[in-house]
Amino acid sequence: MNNPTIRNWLGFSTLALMLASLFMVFDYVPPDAEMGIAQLIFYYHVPLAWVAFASFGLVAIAGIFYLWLGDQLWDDLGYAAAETGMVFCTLMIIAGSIWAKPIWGTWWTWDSRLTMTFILWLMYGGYLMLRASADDTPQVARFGAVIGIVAAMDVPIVIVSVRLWRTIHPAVLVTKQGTHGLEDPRMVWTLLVSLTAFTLLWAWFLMLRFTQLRTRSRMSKLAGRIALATVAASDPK
Amino acid sequence: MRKDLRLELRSGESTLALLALSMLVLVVLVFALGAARVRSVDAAAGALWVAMVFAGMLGANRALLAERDNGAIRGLLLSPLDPSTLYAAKLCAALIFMAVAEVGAVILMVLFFNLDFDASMARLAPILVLGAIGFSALATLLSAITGRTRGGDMLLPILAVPIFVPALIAGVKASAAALAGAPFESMGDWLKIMIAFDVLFVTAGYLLFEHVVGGE
Amino acid sequence: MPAPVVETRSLAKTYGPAVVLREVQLRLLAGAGAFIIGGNGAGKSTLLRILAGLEAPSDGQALVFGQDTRRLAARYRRRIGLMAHQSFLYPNLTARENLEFYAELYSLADPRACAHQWLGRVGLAEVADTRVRAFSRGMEQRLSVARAMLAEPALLLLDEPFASLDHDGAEIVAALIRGAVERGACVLATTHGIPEIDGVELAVFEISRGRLMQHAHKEEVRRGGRIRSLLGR
Amino acid sequence: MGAHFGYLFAAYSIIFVAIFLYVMFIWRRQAALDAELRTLEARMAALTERPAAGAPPRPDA
Repeated sequence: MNNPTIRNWLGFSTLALMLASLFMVFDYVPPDAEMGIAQLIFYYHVPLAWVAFASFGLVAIAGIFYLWLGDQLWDDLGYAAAETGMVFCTLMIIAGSIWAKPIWGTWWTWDSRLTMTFILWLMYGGYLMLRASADDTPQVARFGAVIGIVAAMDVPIVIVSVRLWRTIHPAVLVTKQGTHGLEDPRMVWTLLVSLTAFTLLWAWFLMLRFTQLRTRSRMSKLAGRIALATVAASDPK
Repeated sequence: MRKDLRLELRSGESTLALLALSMLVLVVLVFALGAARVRSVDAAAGALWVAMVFAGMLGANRALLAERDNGAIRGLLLSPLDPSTLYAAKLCAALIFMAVAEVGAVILMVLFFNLDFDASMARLAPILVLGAIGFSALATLLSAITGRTRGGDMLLPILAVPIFVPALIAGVKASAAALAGAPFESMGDWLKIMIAFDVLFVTAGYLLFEHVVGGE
Repeated sequence: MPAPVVETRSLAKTYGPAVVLREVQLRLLAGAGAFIIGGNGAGKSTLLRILAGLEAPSDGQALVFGQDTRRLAARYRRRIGLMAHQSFLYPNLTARENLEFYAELYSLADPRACAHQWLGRVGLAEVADTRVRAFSRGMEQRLSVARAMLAEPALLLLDEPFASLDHDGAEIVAALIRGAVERGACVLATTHGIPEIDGVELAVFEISRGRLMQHAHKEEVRRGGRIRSLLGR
Repeated sequence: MGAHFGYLFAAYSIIFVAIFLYVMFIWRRQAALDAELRTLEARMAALTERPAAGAPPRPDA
């Protein structure tokens, strides 16, 4: 997993696919007939949403495993997932907002999907603030795991409640994000390529951050041992 | 093991402060909303829940403070008391705090928003109870976390409020319906959401509490 | 041979690059009284906290009643009494209420009687109904000792039990420690000076540079006598 | 190209700028980690350079 060769390959293929997706969006895919050119944001918005939600799911899974097995590895994974998830979630909200402005005439509406995303964003923002405000002790790792689990548990209830709260889905969302929205096969291809590109980008970020956090955890353990040995070496015999 | 609850309550010096706070929140909202909207049940229900969330937050922080002063939480952890029992006791204490604050807030709401004491109050009660259970369950779990981190007092609302949103939405909607005189059946979905939230978070708190109070 | 009440194996505790404890090998049997001396920040309190299960060792193992202290079940926890720097008392409850509360936590048979008895023993009967908030440091200390000893623990961990006590208070606490050792409890306490308690054979350890060793002046201590060190402090 | 090209361009540039910034952030973290690693190595080296004091007794895991 921490093999640099794999990491570099992943980095290169991510770059290649990102460029390919960029090309496809701007030169290959036909813009949507009704929404015009702004609809092209869709091809990055959806992959961003997917990786953001996948990250948050991973935070919860890592949290469960951390509480169960107590291995620092799971905490490092959860932290890395929360951080990358937050990056992608923020971008998704920004991209969605920029898309909404020309199409709906507003940056933000309290539509159910937007509301849910925003609540998720707040939850994991809280998670990251907690981690940032505390040292990396096993105790804080447990706090993170608990919040990750609790937040994920909350997601279904959030979805149900905001749906009931705001049932007005703008029609564009339903038709264009539904499966039947992409009439042209080129649209499907573009979406698939950008989905793959973002999944790889996510995996790459995750791997880099995870590796860094692993290294840091190992180093702090090592620092303790070196300190012990240093004190011991200077013992009067 | 509920005896510790009684003692904990006696240590809670100022339920009065909670009442004062909910009153202030209501006053602020009355001014913020303007006289025109002060008769609307929607505004009243919203104000009531804002007051409740604030009071609940303050209550959770205060309950925590009692334990933090002399590190009494460690004394509890060292005792043969089971962490889940500790959670249950602290949940009950938080619940009682919130219930007192709620009764006060409802009375003030009726006065400030020119409502009437009638049957709608009876329908409001179970909604508020459900909301208080959910919020206490969540705040008790989270305050055990934030109480042991630097700047934790600030972190508690940041963590708790987003998670509480579904119950908040459901609670406000159901309360507004209750105040408008709607029958219970019409708010079935909202009540179900609140019940689901309560069940989920009481269980989660019960199971996860031992992980947040454990040693460093 | 009876199982030791306290046993540590190559125990080490580090906070980042700071070494607090290392290679701590401690074995205490039931009925043993031991004192640990050492300067401020020597790691005395950390050792007690690890033994009580409040902190996890960075390396090595700490066993109490043969159990790993990182996962102490309730029935072992109830046999440990810890008096730490923090008193664990509720400042808004009275002395009596505090003791009754803890007696209830330990499900003692008669919390009221028990609290009353201990208030008498530590000389706080007259202020039993005063809130702990109004207590002086010395009074709080006495109550804290009573709290730790309430459930007659088989392992008594006392962090600076004589701190901020006057002569009478020190005598009371010394007598309580003697009583605990005599009834077969294992007592491990920390102090600044070399303690002497009438009629109790004390082992004295010193923590120096993170290591726990038998104190050099143990023989001198054995000669016994009054609680000299307490007065000399 | 439609009238909304500005929005499209803004969205894509923000995404790519943010990705670039995050890469920079990871980069900086890596530099900090490397520096920390070097100090650790230096301390390790200082430890092994003093064989006169005897092999440091390793506390067993």
